[in-house]
Amino acid sequence: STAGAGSAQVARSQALSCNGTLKIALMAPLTGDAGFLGNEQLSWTKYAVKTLAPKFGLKIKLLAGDTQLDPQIAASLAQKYVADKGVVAVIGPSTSGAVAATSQTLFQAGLAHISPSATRTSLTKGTSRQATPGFFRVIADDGIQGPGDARFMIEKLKVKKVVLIDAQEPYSVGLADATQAYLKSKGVTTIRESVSINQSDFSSIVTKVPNDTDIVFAPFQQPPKAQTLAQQLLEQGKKAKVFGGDGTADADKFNVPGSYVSNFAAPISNFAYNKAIIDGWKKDNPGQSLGVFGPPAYGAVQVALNAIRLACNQGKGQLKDRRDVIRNVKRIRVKNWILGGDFRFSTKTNDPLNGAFYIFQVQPDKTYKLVG
Amino acid sequence: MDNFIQFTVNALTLGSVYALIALGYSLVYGILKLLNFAHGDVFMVGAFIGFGVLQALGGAADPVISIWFVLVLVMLSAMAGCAILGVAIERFAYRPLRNAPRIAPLISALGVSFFLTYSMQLMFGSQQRDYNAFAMANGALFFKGFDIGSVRVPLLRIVIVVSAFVLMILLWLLVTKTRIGKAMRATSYDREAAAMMGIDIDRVIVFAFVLGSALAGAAGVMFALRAPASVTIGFVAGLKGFTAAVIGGIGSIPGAMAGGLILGFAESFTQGYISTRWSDLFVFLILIAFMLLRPQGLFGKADIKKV
Amino acid sequence: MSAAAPLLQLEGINTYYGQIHILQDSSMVVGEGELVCLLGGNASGKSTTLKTILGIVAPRTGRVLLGGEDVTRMPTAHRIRRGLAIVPENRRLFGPMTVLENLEMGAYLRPKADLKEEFERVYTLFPLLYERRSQLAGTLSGGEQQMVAMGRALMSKPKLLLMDEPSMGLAPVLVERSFEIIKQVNDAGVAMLVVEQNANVSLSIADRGYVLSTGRVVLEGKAADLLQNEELRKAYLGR
Amino acid sequence: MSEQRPPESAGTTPAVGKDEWVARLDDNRARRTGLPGVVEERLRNVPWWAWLTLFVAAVAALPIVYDSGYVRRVAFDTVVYMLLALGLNVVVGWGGLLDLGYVAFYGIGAYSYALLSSNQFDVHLPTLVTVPLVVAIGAVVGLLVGLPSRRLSGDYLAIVTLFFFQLFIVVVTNGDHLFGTNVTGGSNGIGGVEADVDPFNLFGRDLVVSTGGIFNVWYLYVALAFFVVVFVLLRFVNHSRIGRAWRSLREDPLAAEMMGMPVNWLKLLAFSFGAAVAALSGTIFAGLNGGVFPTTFAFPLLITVYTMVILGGSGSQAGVVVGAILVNVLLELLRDPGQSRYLFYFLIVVGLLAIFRLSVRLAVVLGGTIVLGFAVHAIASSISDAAVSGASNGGGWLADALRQWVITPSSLGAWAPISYVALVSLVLVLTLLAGWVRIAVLVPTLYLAAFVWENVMLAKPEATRFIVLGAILVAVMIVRPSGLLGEKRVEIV
Amino acid sequence: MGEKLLDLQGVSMAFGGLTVIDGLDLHVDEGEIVSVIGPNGAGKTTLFNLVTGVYEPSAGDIVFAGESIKGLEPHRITRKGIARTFQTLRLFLNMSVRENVMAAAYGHTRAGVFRSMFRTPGQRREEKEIRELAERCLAFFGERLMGYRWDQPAYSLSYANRRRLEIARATATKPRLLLLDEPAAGMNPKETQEITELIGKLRSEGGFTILVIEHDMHVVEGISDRVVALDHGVKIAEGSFEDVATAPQVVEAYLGTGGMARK
Ligand SMILES: Nc1ncnc2c1ncn2[C@@H]1O[C@H](COP(=O)(O)OP(=O)(O)OP(=O)(O)O)[C@@H](O)[C@H]1O
Ligand SMILES: Nc1ncnc2c1ncn2[C@@H]1O[C@H](COP(=O)(O)OP(=O)(O)OP(=O)(O)O)[C@@H](O)[C@H]1O
Ligand SMILES: CC(C)C[C@H](N)C(=O)O
Ligand SMILES: [Mg+2]
Ligand SMILES: [Mg+2]
Repeated sequence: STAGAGSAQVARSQALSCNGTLKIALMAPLTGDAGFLGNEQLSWTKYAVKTLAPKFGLKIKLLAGDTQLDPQIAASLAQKYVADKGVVAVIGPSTSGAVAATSQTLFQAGLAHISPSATRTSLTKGTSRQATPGFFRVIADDGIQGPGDARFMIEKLKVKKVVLIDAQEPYSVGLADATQAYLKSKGVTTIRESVSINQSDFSSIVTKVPNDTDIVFAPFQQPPKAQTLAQQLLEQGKKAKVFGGDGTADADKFNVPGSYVSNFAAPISNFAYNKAIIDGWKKDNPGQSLGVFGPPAYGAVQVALNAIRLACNQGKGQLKDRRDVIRNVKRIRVKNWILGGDFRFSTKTNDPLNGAFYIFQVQPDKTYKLVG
Repeated sequence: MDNFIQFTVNALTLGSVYALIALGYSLVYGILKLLNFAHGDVFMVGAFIGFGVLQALGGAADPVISIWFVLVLVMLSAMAGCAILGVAIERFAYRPLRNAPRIAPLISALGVSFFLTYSMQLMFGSQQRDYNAFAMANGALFFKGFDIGSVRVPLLRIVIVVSAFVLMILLWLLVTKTRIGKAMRATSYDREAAAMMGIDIDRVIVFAFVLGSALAGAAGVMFALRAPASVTIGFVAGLKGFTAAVIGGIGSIPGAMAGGLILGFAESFTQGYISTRWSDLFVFLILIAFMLLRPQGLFGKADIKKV
Repeated sequence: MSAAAPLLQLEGINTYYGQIHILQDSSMVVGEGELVCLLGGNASGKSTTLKTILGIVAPRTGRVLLGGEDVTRMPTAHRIRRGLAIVPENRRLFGPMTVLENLEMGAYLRPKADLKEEFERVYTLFPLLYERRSQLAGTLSGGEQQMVAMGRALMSKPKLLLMDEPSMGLAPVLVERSFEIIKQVNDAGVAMLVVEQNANVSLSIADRGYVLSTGRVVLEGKAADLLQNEELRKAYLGR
Repeated sequence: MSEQRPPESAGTTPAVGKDEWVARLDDNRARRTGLPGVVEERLRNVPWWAWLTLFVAAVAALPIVYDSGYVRRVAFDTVVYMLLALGLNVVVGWGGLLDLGYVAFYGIGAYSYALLSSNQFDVHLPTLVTVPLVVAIGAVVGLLVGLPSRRLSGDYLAIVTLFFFQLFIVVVTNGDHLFGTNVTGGSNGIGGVEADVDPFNLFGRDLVVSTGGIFNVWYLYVALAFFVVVFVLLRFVNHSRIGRAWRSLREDPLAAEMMGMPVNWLKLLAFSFGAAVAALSGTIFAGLNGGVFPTTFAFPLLITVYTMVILGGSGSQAGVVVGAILVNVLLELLRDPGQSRYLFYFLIVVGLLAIFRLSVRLAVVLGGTIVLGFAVHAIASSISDAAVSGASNGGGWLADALRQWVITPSSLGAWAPISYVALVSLVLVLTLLAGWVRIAVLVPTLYLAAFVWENVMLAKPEATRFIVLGAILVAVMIVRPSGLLGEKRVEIV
Repeated sequence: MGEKLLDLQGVSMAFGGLTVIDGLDLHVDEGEIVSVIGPNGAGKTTLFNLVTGVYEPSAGDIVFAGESIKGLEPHRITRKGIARTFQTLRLFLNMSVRENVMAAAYGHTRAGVFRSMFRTPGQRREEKEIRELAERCLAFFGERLMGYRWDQPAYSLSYANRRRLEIARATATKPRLLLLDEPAAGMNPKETQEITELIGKLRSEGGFTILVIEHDMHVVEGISDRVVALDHGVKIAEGSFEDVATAPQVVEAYLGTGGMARK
């Protein structure tokens, strides 16, 4: 196929001085049903830019783009950042749908896009990869989380019957599918339920949960929803425990004792070296809980700034082309990674090496305890 | 059988909240023929006011005074706050449009809805808030109650259903038995003619907004006692309320109650007995069929066809 | 206010609809207990005058005074409270309410009063309304609706009654009756401003009259004098 | 009978139909005089096609003037909105039918295109076949949806169409489990970066979405061509017996029926026209994005399109186009704190000018506000440095200049909601005041507005965008209830 | 006068328990002007509603030009050649005066969706004809609905002018039978005289057969070939104006004994 006339020129960005202000852009849902998630990421991105840019000797201006959870709007936004010659990297897009819709554009324009939360496996792996080589993510994908959760249920919890509930949006559907497939393959009885993303009363599903069910798997995006589900199970005297995905991993908001949660990281407060970061963030965001989706965004910024610095160094104080950032991303290693351990990318795909998932159980005192 | 009872209990809880919202729609629609799209957002603000008051009084787990008293305060302040909000909306966004084409206030209402949702997001962020009713009185709201067969009907659900019905009955008495109620009816049929009878239509309209918004505030609290609240809950609530109001026959008070309950039952039972995934499909198919058979709604009167 | 102030006074009213200048500097007075009729060809601005008095249309300049009080900027309901009642041009009944309820609405401002007498009066004037008291007003025939509109206006015991073509659409028997009613009501002390096309009859019962033409008051005076006015006869009365 | 002169009366006394108003129109008409009057008169005489040509030329020139994929993309999105608004205008503006399912037809168009030209079922029809086919599908589905609704009117129609919309959403988001087959891709939609959905292919050329990351301008031109065709055809229909019948039906269905118009059929036709236009818009949307996702076809989009139609003036084609442009461009401008800052202060100044003209009062207000600002700033900085040491949002020369005037505390805490609520209340109260009191209140309000804008609202541009949009909707409706270019209308009682 | 154009055979109509038209036989011959009179609520407007298909009679048959039109949809009846005006005016208020009339040409014009969309020459010709027809219909009322009023919205008309516009609109459907419901309501004696003449001219120049409801005896006397008096849905008198107006039932139920109705 040929290109349409009129736009044949390839976007070779002009060189930028690394002493001037460079821009990076966050693409996340900032309004609407998933607005909370984007705003968490925004607050951590802001904080990361503010504290880390000086350390890398960079002046960075952060742009925030609201995808409204609509891939089409994300595509428009991508054009905006492509057109802005000062933008040198993108944090996000947060959601897999948005990544799929924008990766081509961003990559062609030479923009690295590093997502803190897009977990659809097929973005980076498989025969029909949905994202370009310009896409990176700093957390493990659903292909690890789903089977991992399932394995835990089978091996540790010895489950016989599991109810899985998705919320009719890509993230929960993907995760529930992966988990259910694994459970089924191991002979566990599974029951699949599916509720609209707007539903907040689960009473009727709970009524339907058979009494001998061990686990209700709830890969929701919002912790309070998992909380409501767990409470309604108790209310109707069901003994099944809720098992939430990474989206629900917030000890302040989902903490019905006995429930399980899986996450791509241990709570960041588990790592002593995070103390200063956490204190600083809390100072900027008084009264807010740390959140689940924010800290990876901090990590994504860290990777991005690292890569920009490297590219600048190679260009002798100049960023010759935005592509240079893409080239450098995979080389980045971060010690004392905010999510624990050291961070580096896998050599084969644009995923983190040894991306792992952790499973916690809520304790009677409402804290999370690592159980797997 | 147990499941059936349980589904019924679920339906009643859902339905009474829908009905309260529907009433606000119906009241305003009855008088102004306006689909008040901002109504759902008033509901949302109600949930937030309740949250604020609850926190100010020490929170769900250790309130400064008896939790029952706190609950009453939460409810009353949400109702009062929403009433004020409703009056302000009417005064500034709708009243200047009294004589405009019908579609204009509709857009104004959308504007108000945007304004409220995002003002709340601006001020309070977009996280979900949980009243944590679970912790109130050591879980009594969830675990105490009475039993039907082996099904426990918890206190919280009883409180919600009963107070919703009490509010609705009060409203119904107000509208059918009082002079202002009659003025409301007349105003709804012909505003100009009502003014010619000496009815102060501004007051009548404000009154409708006060009632409707207060009920929305109450509904907001009831909702948030059982589910997390965020700035975006207004939309779905509004949609449900509107639907319930139309099913019942928009403008009719018993209609709004019936519509809310029908919707609650439809949701609960299709989820229970048919499929959770396709529940909405069936609910909407049922509703469409219903509308085609009885376009004026359950309690609505067919238009007078007189030429 | 001075006791001598007339019930209703229009001072130099100018009303526009968009670009078109409708009422042009018109002034009128209705005194206590007077029966005044307002005449004029089609589109001469009669209904517009009544609407201006009620506050449904706002004049660009000029004042409306009720009992000496300036009400130009007041909403309709507040004017009604000062003792006005109206039989509007297109009847404006509350269609989905019954005849009885419509009549009750007419007495809205007298919540505590005993309405028996009023009901009786209306029902003797229009016995048909009694038969139809529980029919929805919207389903009545045109003439029946006109009766309800008149009955409704009488329910409020007004000081000043405005009527826009009260006999329109009524059968000849009732036209006669309606003029009798007007006379009766006026004799009971209610001042009236009546718009009527049936100029002969209305002038014969009125005290005074105004004649409008393209929005201007072109003639005014004692009814008896107007009846004799040749020009008026030619212009409006035809034969 | 003659055409211009009234028929001579047959000799009897009353001349048939003398009407003084008609005869003496000029005496009774208040005219705008002077230059504005002349300009108004002249502008009114420019024919519609001249406006259209001018407009299309201007849009077509955009990519030549701006070499930015972003501008092109926004222009493209706007043209799609214009198309959607034109279609909705048929149903709402002309037919008077409150169709809350409109966006579903857009979705049906997009999904049909995606199913007929993608890897989903490995069907790859050529664009020149797909597009007309999808338009036909849209028209037919429109008819079918209209069919059960034809007996309904007003708000009952609205709710049934709303239910239909919800059904569409349910089916599409769960369409990966339709009778055991994956039809619509469920919540993941169809397609993604590997362009599962074929791009448009015209005259043997694939219109690739972007080259080098830059939006392919041909999409803009194709959309524009669609727009012109739709605009002209709809205009013709509106000025025909069918258009008149639609408008009659909007005014009084019963009277229309009695005047020989088949009301039910006309309703269906209006539905079908709207649906066809929406479906057409859907095709180009799907082709461009190389994919379709259920979240696109949601309620907010419906609201956006309605807003465009009514803001611009429902019933007026030019109006709805202007509405589409205003809303979309405004929303884009507001994305960026830097840009929206200019817009904000610009609007305030223009607003003040509109209210006060060039007058002493204007000088008092502006002067008062400026002085007040410096005074507050001086006092605040002398009390505590933290009161003025916050970072400003967005940047730019204006931001730097304002820093000397607006206080920007380093942290606001609870003052953010308090000041915001105070501002909203003050603005509302202002609308009730008049005379010097108003001016006295206006000055602190303006300063508070600047304070809130700089400190609270620009800090959260996403929320601010929609707040501003909401406020503008209310304000415009109050100032011009019939929309910007709409005709004044009365409600029928 | 010619054949029976309209023929009602034993038509009845009831609302709930209330019989409004009771076994009514009534006919209108081609070229005739027939007036219907009767007290308020006699069922006159209901008669019109039955003929135009707003209601379907509960018994009896309605024959127009030799064909039963009972149960047809209103717009089909209109196309067969019956048009009406409304006692409670029903104009297209937000459309211009001219458009109100042009819209009524729908039934006898042909240009379909595609011809309209592509504005074929035939369609353009038809449009021109419609416009001329409309202007002719409006010119019938002299200056009252002409000139600048053509482009004024209908809501800006005064009551009586709205009545006139209703008639103009009805004539634009090119009917054979015209039903006028109280055409002179709201007009003063002089204007009433004018409308009386105009109704005469509608027949002589427009060639319409006319059935009219009217309470003004001047009009009834001036135009009618035949008068039918109804009461409680039953025909109580029929014949020439003089006969009907002096029939005792009519005088008692309708005219009253006072002088003014009889001049
Ligand atoms: N809403 C309006 N917009 C524009 N013009 C109007 C409006 N209402 C009335 N007019 C015009 O004002 C003039 C006076 O109308 P008005 O209704 O007062 O007449 P009227 O004397 O009551 O006539 P009629 O006897 O026909 O009822 C007419 O020319 C009419 O066309
Ligand atoms: N839809 C309806 N429902 C109930 N009753 C009706 C309905 N339509 C008409 N009626 C009744 O039928 C009777 C005849 O009404 P209709 O309108 O035909 O009277 P009319 O002869 O035209 O009287 P007028 O001269 O007052 O216009 C009236 O008593 C009226 O109340
Ligand atoms: C933010 C997350 C819920 C996004 C999700 N992991 C996705 O891939 O879309
Ligand atoms: Mg009048
Ligand atoms: Mg009648």
